[in-house]
Amino acid sequence: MKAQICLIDASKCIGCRACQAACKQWNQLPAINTEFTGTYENPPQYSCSTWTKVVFREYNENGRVQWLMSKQGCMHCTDAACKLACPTGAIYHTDEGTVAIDRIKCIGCNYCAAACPFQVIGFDRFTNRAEKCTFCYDRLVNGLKPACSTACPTGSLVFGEEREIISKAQDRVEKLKKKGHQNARIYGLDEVDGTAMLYVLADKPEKYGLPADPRVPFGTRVWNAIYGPLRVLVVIAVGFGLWANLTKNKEIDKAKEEAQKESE
Amino acid sequence: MELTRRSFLKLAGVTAAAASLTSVGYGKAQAASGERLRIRYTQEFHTICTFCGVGCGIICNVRDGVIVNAEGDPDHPINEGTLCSKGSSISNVSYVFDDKGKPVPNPKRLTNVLYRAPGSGRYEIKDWDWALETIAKRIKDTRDRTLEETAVVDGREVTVNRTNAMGWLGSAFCTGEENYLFHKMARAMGIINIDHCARL
Amino acid sequence: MKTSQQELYQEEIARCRRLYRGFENLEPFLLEAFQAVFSFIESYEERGGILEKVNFDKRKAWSRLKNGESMEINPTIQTRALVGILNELGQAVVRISPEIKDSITNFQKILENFQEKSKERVLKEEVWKLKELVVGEDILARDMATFIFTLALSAIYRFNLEAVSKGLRTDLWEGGNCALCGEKPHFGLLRSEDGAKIIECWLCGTQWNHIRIKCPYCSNTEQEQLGFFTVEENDSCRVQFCKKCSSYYKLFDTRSIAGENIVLSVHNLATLSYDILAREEGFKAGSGLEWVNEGEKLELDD
Amino acid sequence: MTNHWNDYQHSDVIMAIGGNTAENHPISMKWIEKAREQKGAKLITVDPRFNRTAAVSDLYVPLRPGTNTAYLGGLVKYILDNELYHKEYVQHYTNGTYLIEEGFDFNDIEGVFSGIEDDPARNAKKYDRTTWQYQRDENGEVKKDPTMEDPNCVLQLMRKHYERYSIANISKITGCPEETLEESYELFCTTGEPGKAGNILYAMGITQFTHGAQNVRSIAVVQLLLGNMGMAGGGVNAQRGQSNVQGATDMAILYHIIPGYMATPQQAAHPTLNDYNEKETPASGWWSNKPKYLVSLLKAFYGENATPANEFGYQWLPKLDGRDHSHIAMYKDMSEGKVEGMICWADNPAVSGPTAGAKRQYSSKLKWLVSVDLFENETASFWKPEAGANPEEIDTEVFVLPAAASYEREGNKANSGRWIQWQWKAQEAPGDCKSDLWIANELFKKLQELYREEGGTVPEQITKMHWDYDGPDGQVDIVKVCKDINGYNVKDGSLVNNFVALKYDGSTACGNWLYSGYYNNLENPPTKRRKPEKEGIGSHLEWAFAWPLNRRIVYNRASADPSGKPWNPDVPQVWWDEIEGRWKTNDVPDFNVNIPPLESAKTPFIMLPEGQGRLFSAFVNDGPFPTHYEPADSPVPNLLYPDATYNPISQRFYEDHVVETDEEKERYPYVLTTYRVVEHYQSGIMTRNMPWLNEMMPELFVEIDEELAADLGIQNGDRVAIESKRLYNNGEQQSIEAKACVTKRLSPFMINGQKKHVVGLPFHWGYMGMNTGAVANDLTPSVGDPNTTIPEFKASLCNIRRVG
Repeated sequence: MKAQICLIDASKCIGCRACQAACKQWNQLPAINTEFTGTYENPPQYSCSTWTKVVFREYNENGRVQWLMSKQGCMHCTDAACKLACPTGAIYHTDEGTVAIDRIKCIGCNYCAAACPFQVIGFDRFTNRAEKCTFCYDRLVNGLKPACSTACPTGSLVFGEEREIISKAQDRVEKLKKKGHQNARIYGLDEVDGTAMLYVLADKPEKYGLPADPRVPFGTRVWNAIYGPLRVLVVIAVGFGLWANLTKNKEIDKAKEEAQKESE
Repeated sequence: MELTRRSFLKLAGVTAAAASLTSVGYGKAQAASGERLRIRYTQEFHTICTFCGVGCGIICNVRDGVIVNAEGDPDHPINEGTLCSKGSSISNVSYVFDDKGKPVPNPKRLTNVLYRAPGSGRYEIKDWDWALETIAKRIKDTRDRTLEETAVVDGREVTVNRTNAMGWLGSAFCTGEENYLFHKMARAMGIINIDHCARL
Repeated sequence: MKTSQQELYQEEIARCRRLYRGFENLEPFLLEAFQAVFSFIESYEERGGILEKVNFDKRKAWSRLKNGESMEINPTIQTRALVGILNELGQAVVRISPEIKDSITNFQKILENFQEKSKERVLKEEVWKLKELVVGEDILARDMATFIFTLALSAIYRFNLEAVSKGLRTDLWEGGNCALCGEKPHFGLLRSEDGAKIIECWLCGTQWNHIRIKCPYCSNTEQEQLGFFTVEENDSCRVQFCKKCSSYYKLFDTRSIAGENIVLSVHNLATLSYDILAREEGFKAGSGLEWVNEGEKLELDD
Repeated sequence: MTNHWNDYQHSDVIMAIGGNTAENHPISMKWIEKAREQKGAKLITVDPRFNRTAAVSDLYVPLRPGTNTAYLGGLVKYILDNELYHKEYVQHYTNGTYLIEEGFDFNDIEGVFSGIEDDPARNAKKYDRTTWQYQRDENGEVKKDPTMEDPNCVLQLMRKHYERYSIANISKITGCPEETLEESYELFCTTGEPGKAGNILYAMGITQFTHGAQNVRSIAVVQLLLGNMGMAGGGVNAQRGQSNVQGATDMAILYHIIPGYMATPQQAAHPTLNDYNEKETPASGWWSNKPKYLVSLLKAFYGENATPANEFGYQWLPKLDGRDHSHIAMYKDMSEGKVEGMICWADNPAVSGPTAGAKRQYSSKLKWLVSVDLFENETASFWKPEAGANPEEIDTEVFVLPAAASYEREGNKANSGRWIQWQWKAQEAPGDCKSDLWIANELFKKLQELYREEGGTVPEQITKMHWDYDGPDGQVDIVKVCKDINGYNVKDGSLVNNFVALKYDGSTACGNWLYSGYYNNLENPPTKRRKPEKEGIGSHLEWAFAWPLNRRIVYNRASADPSGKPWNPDVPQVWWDEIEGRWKTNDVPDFNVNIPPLESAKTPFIMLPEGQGRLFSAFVNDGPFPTHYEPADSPVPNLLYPDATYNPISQRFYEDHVVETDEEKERYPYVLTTYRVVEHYQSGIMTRNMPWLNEMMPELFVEIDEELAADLGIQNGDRVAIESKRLYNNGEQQSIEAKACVTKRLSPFMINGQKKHVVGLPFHWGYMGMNTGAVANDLTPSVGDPNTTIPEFKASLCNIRRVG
């Protein structure tokens, strides 16, 4: 059970991307070079330096235009596929109920990214590491709201005590239904046993680019079931992985330095 | 100190706690250089966001004369502590973050007076005195040659004291006081080509 | 309500344990002290009558605050109850550090003859006189006396005035001193939603919104003269200072203190070390509460 | 803005027309959302693009760029036909009852009013306004018909004028479906009911047209008819794009005015101070005080050198030659070598001006150019290869002066709500950066020095200018400037309380009468006030200072009925207390509280000579009633007036700028509109140097509807070339490039049976800084509105094609 969660009221999102900027600023994630690909949405995919972004979707159903915008990123599932998929136990639930990746244990096998039903785990070949939204765990334990919800000007992102948030969400859905949004609904309450990101959607999840029925891939469960007993092996794997990682990182750093030299 | 006057703070180990907060050698360092070792001093300043005409309030936290944080001003009636994406990244004008997440001065920010000579392909760095002196000379030269003192309007001579040879663009980034001075000096030079962002 | 309040205080103390360095020695004092005060008041038969009833016309209060005048209430206190609580507190302190038994015994003597001499009910001012006497007679150290007396008084006030102070339109109040009792504040908080500065009266617990960059004592708004310092490892307690009147008060940044219903008075006691620092930095308590003794020095372990 | 941001919370219906508020003023959504949450307010978005505001609004009304007057005209007709206007309000507070001269007429074929004549000087038309005047009786009193039945009364003339603006016609012109039009009209007209407040907020999507002023007039007319002026939650609200564009305008960084919205002297009309006062001072209304303000301004300008003997230095003020001198004209003169020096204070016309490409070339005709900015901008570096120029061929001297950022200097900034707020300085500027105040002060001191030493042409004009802003430390002292602006008594230098204290005899000096009172004491100047609100309706009277006289909602007399009862008792601005027999207020009253209500009810619009709202205005250059004209670059003829095309009075500077012939209309078949995105700011010179914002909006893009994209074989992300007549030079067509954004948010418009496509282009990009791109304004024409000469950015014609 999660103590505090974040409401994402997509019906109030104006896509100003204050949240996206705030995330980069707080977590000191470098800006990456992007290019315009035909949508306002940018960067194109999640990566080690992009943990959250506003997803833009447009529709024109017989003349009725919709521009649906919503902040997306790790959902911090209760039944977390990534956690099950991780061979080294690097992914775990924090005492705040969020899902975190242990950088040391992570061997960059990329299974989690593959298993994630929301496809929000960034995998960086360069550093060979998986990274994602931490729900600003550092702020959380110090009583601060996550950076994104602090920044939001329209009240689309609201962070708070779970019970309040849920009732707030229900009120909003009622309001939207009254306004004629037939498909308005809460998303993230029952999905994968509940997520720390609770959405209020004015329309079907698919239309926001969210999976209609997110599940832990069957394969992952089986795999985890079989794999469970064999942790001993994993430890060795981890050891090896770590070593591999370290050496790789060294090479990378060297490469970076050289690259810089050339550029100067 | 005799038993009866035992200080509460000492009993409760508060003095020790205080000392531990300020780290070993705090007292000495203070004596030595008056410097605070581990206590972080911060000042807060109000400013108005420079983007758009809403006029949101921003509180800048300044340490050692440098902005370390800029957040929405909770007392401000318009934005009540919130900001938009441009507003919250306003300190980017001074600092950007490198790929290690370290703040470095914005590399593109102008910090020198630059001068480009006729036909030259580059800027050279100059000092203020030279620049102001030279600009004043250019203005005077142009004005003295081009100022119309009088004009004849249907047979009648009218004092006009104007020059059409200089253009003057003020700005909505500048404060009211600055724009007031801009207007005053422009009219003093006889300039009639005056405009700013209100039209653009 | 009240018993749950006691639990509240205990939880708060636990929270402070996590937050503030070097709190462990102070903790037992606070636990004992609060225990003592609460249980006394709980078990006291006329607990309602400890403090004189306060009631005023809401509309009058409204216009009065709007015009910038504090209510300045000064209810009388039942002498017997006051002395009782002070006694309890004295014993509480002894339980933790037996070595000051004698001074506490003297303290109790003074209390007895105070009770004999004075009327059935006394005013705040007389209580302060009593404190001065205790200190002057060299019976308790100044900070000890401050600890005991402020705790007693604030307990009495808060216990009886909660409803009143909640009912007050403090949104109209922009003064630096308490809208209800007129005391100068010693601490406040930064609200987690928006970072607004909320000051809490140490005595009656009334809370009001105060302009963030403004000195509550001399109303100075010169931004160059106002600032605060925090301690590197923990910025949940800010010591706000004003260079004009060279006084300080403490703000607790609830944006970095986890959880709801924070009891500021506990945080205030838990951060007395910050008061020492403030003194070291050359500021005096704007509230006039003498938490730190003259010549109280840091114990530098070198 | 006649109202202010916090006041949005009181609106019942909010219409965002020609302004994308969620995109460009995100915090405004805080107050709009509040109105929706608390009182179920409705938000209507009227825009060519389904923009970010439309995405969250209750009703979206698509509109072909440049047809706002038609849309609003349709609304006016709807109001009149269905008798939805606020009768009592119109009767008492507007000139709806006034009778107009018999000779007044409108030609339905040519689409022009009576009095049209040629204006060879501008090679356009102009109006002789004698037939536009009010009928007056022998005492000079305006004739009125309270019943508003007389065929010559304004309301009846208005009915006649708007006959053609039927929903069917408007739909054909705008391309908006009839039912959507009707729905939006119906919804907004609910605010005609007494006590309800309708809020129309707009930005450059209304003003930047050859008929921009008429668009704004249309809004005013609608708001007057529905009784929304002076009301909390109502008003005509221009959302300003920059933090101090309001202030810069108040300080008259515009050729045609001097501080405080007084006209710049004209050589023909105002040879002497007396001529000026006679011609510029109306008999009634607040402006009858103008001479006091002018003399006080001259005293502030020329100090002790301004005496009654020398007309207070009036002759030192440069006089205009009757020509336009706005920035389009300035650049035209530059192209002809008439302008040889230019000073740009944090302004970047090489990106933000119309036909910017040509402008950059004209710049090479300059002898010298001074640019003051935070970053190296396109205007300063027009000579660089990046700009496609060859430095060797360019002899312009360029001075680039590094400025301080907003939080590196102090001063006042006036927001859209006219709040003059103080901006404190938080840190020192880096390196050699200096505040513009310092630069201006030092530069002018040097200039005065030069003229004192060497003399020159009319040196007095410079040397007699009162310039004493140095503090004890020899650096500029801003407080001295504040005193100058606020105004002071000449004999003892004491600050005046407000502009009521200003005199004609030269005993007071005041740099800007509107700002008088903003710094009327040194201890706690109103502009620095930060007190929480007490009124309970969001007036915040003790927060900063709002001009004029700290008034938050102007014309607030109109918020109560003639007897003084507020139309909306829930949020009263002012109300007459029967018992005490005096006015009670939640705002600074905009009328004389010492005269009985029924008296002040006669002049609720105190700034106008007639004292009443103008449904009909003879003071607008292009007609007393807003009239639908096509944009200069229009794909279709004017449906309402066969012989009319675009505004006949409008400012045209270049023969070859506008698409005229059918052949050209085929060459440039698509309507181009420019706009901004939230991630970038104006000419982008700040935000394109902010990495996080660049990451989100990395490149210039062009928005194209799917149907058009399919026709032209353009895929999302393709490189697209955009061409316009402005880039067609001596038989050769140039173009700019952008990435394609094929979107469902744009759809073709059915204009009178023809399908027309709209193409959208943000204008933030240029060739300098971290993030570079083509300059959108290379495409836009240099034509302007006849009243303001604001360029027509928002609607022009272009062609697009896939590159490679």
